[in-house]
Amino acid sequence: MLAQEADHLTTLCETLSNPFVESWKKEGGKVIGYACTYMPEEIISAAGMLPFRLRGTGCVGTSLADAWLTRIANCSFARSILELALTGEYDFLDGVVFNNGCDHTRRGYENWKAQENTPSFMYMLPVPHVLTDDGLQWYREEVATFKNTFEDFFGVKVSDESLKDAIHTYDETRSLLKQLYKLRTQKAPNLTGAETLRILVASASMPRDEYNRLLKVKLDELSNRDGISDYRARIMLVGSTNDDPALVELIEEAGGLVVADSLCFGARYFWDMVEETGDPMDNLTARYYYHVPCPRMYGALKERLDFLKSATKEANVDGVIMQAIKFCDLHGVENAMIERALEKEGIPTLKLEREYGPLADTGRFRTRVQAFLERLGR
Amino acid sequence: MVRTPTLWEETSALMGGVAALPEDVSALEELAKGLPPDAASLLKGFTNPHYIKMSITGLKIFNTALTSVLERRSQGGKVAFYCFSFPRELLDAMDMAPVCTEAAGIIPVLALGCEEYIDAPINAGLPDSICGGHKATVGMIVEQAEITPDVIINAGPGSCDPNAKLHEWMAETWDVPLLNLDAPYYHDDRSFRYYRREFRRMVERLEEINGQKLDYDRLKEILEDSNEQIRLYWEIQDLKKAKPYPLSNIYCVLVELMKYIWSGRPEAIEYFRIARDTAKSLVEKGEGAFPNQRARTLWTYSGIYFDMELFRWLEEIGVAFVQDCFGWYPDKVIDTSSIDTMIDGLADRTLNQPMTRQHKGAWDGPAGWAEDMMFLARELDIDACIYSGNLACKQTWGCLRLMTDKLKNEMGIPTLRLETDILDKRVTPTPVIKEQIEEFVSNLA
Amino acid sequence: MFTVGCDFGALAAKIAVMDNGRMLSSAIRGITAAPEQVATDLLNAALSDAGLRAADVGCSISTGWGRKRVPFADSQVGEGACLARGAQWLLPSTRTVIDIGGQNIRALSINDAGKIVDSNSNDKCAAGSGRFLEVAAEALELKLGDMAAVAARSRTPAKVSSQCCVFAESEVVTLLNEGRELADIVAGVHDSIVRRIVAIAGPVGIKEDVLVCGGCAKNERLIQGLQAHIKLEMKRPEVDPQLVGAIGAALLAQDRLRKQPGT
Amino acid sequence: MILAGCDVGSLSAEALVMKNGTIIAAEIIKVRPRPEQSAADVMGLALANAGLGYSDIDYCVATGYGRENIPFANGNVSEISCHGRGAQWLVPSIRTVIDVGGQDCKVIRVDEEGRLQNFVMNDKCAAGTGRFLEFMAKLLRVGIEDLGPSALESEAPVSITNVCSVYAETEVLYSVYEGRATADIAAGINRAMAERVRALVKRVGVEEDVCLTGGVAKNAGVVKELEEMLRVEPRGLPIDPQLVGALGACLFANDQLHGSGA
Repeated sequence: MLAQEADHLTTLCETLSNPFVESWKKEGGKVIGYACTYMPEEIISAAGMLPFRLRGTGCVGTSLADAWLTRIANCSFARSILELALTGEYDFLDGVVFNNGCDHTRRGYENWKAQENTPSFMYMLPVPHVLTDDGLQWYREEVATFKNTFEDFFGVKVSDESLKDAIHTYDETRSLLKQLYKLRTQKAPNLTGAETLRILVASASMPRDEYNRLLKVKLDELSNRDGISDYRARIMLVGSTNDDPALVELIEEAGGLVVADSLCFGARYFWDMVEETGDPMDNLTARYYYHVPCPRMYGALKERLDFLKSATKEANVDGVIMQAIKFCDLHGVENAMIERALEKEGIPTLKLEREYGPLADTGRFRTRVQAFLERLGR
Repeated sequence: MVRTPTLWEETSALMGGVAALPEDVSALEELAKGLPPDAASLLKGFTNPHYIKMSITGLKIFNTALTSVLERRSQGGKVAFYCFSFPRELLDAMDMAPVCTEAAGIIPVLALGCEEYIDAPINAGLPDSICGGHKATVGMIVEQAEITPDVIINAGPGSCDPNAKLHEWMAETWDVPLLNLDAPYYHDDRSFRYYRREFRRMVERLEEINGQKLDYDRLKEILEDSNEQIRLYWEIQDLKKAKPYPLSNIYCVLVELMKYIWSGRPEAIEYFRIARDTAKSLVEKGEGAFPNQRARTLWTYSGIYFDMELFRWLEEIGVAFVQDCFGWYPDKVIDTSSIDTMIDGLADRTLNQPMTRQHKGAWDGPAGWAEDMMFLARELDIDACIYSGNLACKQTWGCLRLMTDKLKNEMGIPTLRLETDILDKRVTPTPVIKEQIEEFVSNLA
Repeated sequence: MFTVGCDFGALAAKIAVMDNGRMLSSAIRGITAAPEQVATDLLNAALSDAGLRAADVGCSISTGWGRKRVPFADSQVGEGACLARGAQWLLPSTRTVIDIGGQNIRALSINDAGKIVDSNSNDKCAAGSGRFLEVAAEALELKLGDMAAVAARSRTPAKVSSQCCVFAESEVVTLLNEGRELADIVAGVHDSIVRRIVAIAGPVGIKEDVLVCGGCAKNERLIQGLQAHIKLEMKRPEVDPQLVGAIGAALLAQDRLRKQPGT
Repeated sequence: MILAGCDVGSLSAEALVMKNGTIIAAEIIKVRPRPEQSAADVMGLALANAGLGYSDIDYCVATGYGRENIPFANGNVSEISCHGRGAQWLVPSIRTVIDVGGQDCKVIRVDEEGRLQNFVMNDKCAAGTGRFLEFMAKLLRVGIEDLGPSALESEAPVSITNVCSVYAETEVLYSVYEGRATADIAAGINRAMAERVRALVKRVGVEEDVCLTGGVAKNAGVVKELEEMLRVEPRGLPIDPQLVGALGACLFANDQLHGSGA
């Protein structure tokens, strides 16, 4: 029974909304969408609401969104989210919080906000683009302003105690996900990269207590499962955001087991813990500000490369696949720098440009992945 | 060992003829005849007879600015690369050799074409969606290491991802310090206070790198010159309101260039003075800078630079290039009474640089793209907008619909949407652009 | 007062002969020779249909891609203005024109007075134009004219991302490999074109009435697809939808004659 | 021992049969709508040529776009690896292979044993692919193979500025109508094509020796332009350059039969 329930963790990613969200709503709960790993979800959770990470799942084309974010210059992931908003798929949200993560998401938010029918609470929580003490202070103030506005709007109060509880719950998730990540880096990993992604996407789509409970069951089940050893090569996947298991499945069907990543629906999401003693807002903001940085944090390449290199070692990676969604310059340029750094250390890399989800041209993607695996001699 | 900066020198050598040019259109045309197509079409952009004096002053700066950096370096000045939205006066005051990253590539592109260099960054593994403003520069670096920086400054990361990322890439390539000044999302007192602290930290780092303290007397001297330039700029902004339009279209293009590569220097001040005088005398006579004017246009992004002749052609079809976003410098005169007022003044000015100002925050926020463009459209009595559609610009493409709707619905001003690379003529060639502008303008009537 | 409008496109040339708000004759021809020759032949055909001689024509206006190559034109006018004029004459309530040609898609928003207030087109990439359909038809060994009918049989259209006209072929082949039904693939090709058109038309602000013209307006599947996406009725002119620009040009020629005193 | 390689691309399909390390039959056909049809047709021809039947094949590897859908193949290898392997086997000094196929352009770097070292492949659109040339050849009413020789006579190539194949088509069309000499148009096409290929080559860099494979390698005009642009002299291949992928597949068939390699 429990094991069956735990299967939800691997299927929630297939639809935008899900039974958990629906019953949450039915019980009068509010759902708040958010777009980026620089958004401290704990605040939403501590207010008794459900944070739901925005995805492009189920989008079959972006014709409506393309009239706002253009297909000649803007990212297909951002366009897919906007399309779902424009077609009413996100009507279940009571509010949306964006960060100025990149040019595309920023503008995606603004175009959404300009529509007639939007969730009643639309908020932009800007994050500095550099990692400095002053920047942390700025971010701390921004998060506090968000918290106040949010509390006022919804008539709720997020106490220090409830915030500490939420942090504790989220930290539990993070340590559980680290255990999961460990299973995947073994010599014969207990789960595929696609499964890992599925489980991660679920974390951002359902109530957290429930998720932690199921994740423990899942971890139990996975660690008793036979390890996978019939793969051709161990791959690390880096680059643009991805919530679509099909991308990872493409690589794994060709024989490349994805054993590590530094994606924002991946290791970067859960890697760093929040300090639980002391002022919860200070702890929370420090963690979200300094967590494994996204390429949008300028001047933090070293931190990112350090994370990447240690991850390749830990997971004993044969090759790194770097992908970027078309027009994603943050990852596009970052990938060029990663390529240079890794190839210098003798780690083979493959650089791919892709479109998100339904817009992908899988045949061409597959050919390149296969050739890369052949290059790895596997 | 220092390698020969061939591209810059080539440009300078090719255009060397401008140094001795008399203030005479036919002499300019004669010089153009002997040049290869790219350089010739560049010169032809400067042939408005009323503005020949201003044009030649501008061309001379165009021609010597980059090579003069090499001179400064040979005298021991540290080379500082900076993204265009930065007051270069500070670097002058520190006796550094300032190189505007965008101009470093743009200038040779305009004179030489340089397609090979434009393509080189892609060969270096960068995505081809990066900005044409950087492609040639990066190309030169990859292909021949034209000049290497000792430090790189980016004063507005967050206002443009490809821009900030490219500066990061360059810093990583040469392993030199990258000074990012975090431009906050808002445009309020708190933001300016935050940014002033950022700016001060940068000055300290520059002093370390440069091995000497900033000479405040020298800064004062330079800023006073620069203030003079700002006063002239505002006078001209006022003259722009006149009908018929009293400035040559090339004025706006050169404003940008002056700001990027020569701001605050005597030749630049001279440039603005001549422009002011010429415009003033035309306004007094009730004349326009060119005949048969039929549309006053606001370019909501920038102009299109790979073919400067386009600006002269616009004059020929009666279209005034009144303003563009990249030439909009809402600068204030800096109070030079103390060190603090100067540094704070520079910091404030930096946060108001084009692109940083309009795109660091919300498109419709204070000093955002919409506010600035609506203000300019109203202030300068604009008939139509042209969006030059640089394909690398995710920011503006991402809210273009919002912007055009606002201009259309609130002010009745139509916008022409072009799709170009403003520096790569192969993306959308001039004839195609001309055709679209012609049709757009004819539909305005 | 006879006038001629000639819309010289990249792939086809169209002509209309008008007499005081009445269309006397028209002709459409593929471009297979020097533009001057094609245009002259077209004029002769249309004039002889109308029983006129060249000398009877008061004014001729050319438009379209090759408008400067039409030897008999008294002047040239941009495509947008002609489409707007033609559309407004054919259907006065038109506020949005969507023109889907062989390689270009153009959308116009026009006001009550017939003035263009906004326009948008595909410049750099022909994805989503008629050419896309042609390439797909070729790859599937189908006749272009049969495509809409084949698509009509589909129940679950395939996904075609249409990044490039030329890649349409490989996408279609990949789908065949995956064992997808022919009808579903053809329907997918149509859907992808529809999405592209909607994306180009969207920015001008689509308002009713919407008039669809150009060669692809004859394709029923595309019209239905546009209706489903835009959720507005797509109207078509009573004449051949390829003629709207030429008619507009002839009307503009008429306007011009009226403005000249003594004619 | 009989080994077979089958390369089903987007424009053409090739089959090659080897007996004890020697090529005994090879065939090229235009593709049919379904890859399994193309594979069956072309392999049928090659086998008939060699006087063999399907049952005689000890091992067959498929490659190319349709590689996953060939019922008679025992395994599949990407065309990227196959072209590298095949070319290096033919001319052992080859380190860089430029393969311009129907809708892909790939630049492949191999080591001294034909193993894949690095590669790039076009991803944006069909500019710089065989399909581009095919589109253009059709307009000029000449075969792709004739675009080369006719261009060599040109002294004033027309310039083709559009990157999009469909728009380039219009440019070419109008050059035809304007009465420009076929040689000049063909030369313009070849130059445009070579420029697009060069852009890709630069991304992985060239290590000599270099060769060209795929249908476009047969176009002397493009080859000559590339030669000048890249300042290298490509090595000629002893077999039809379109067959290199199928040959590589055959060589991988040998590896796979003996339990090694990709």
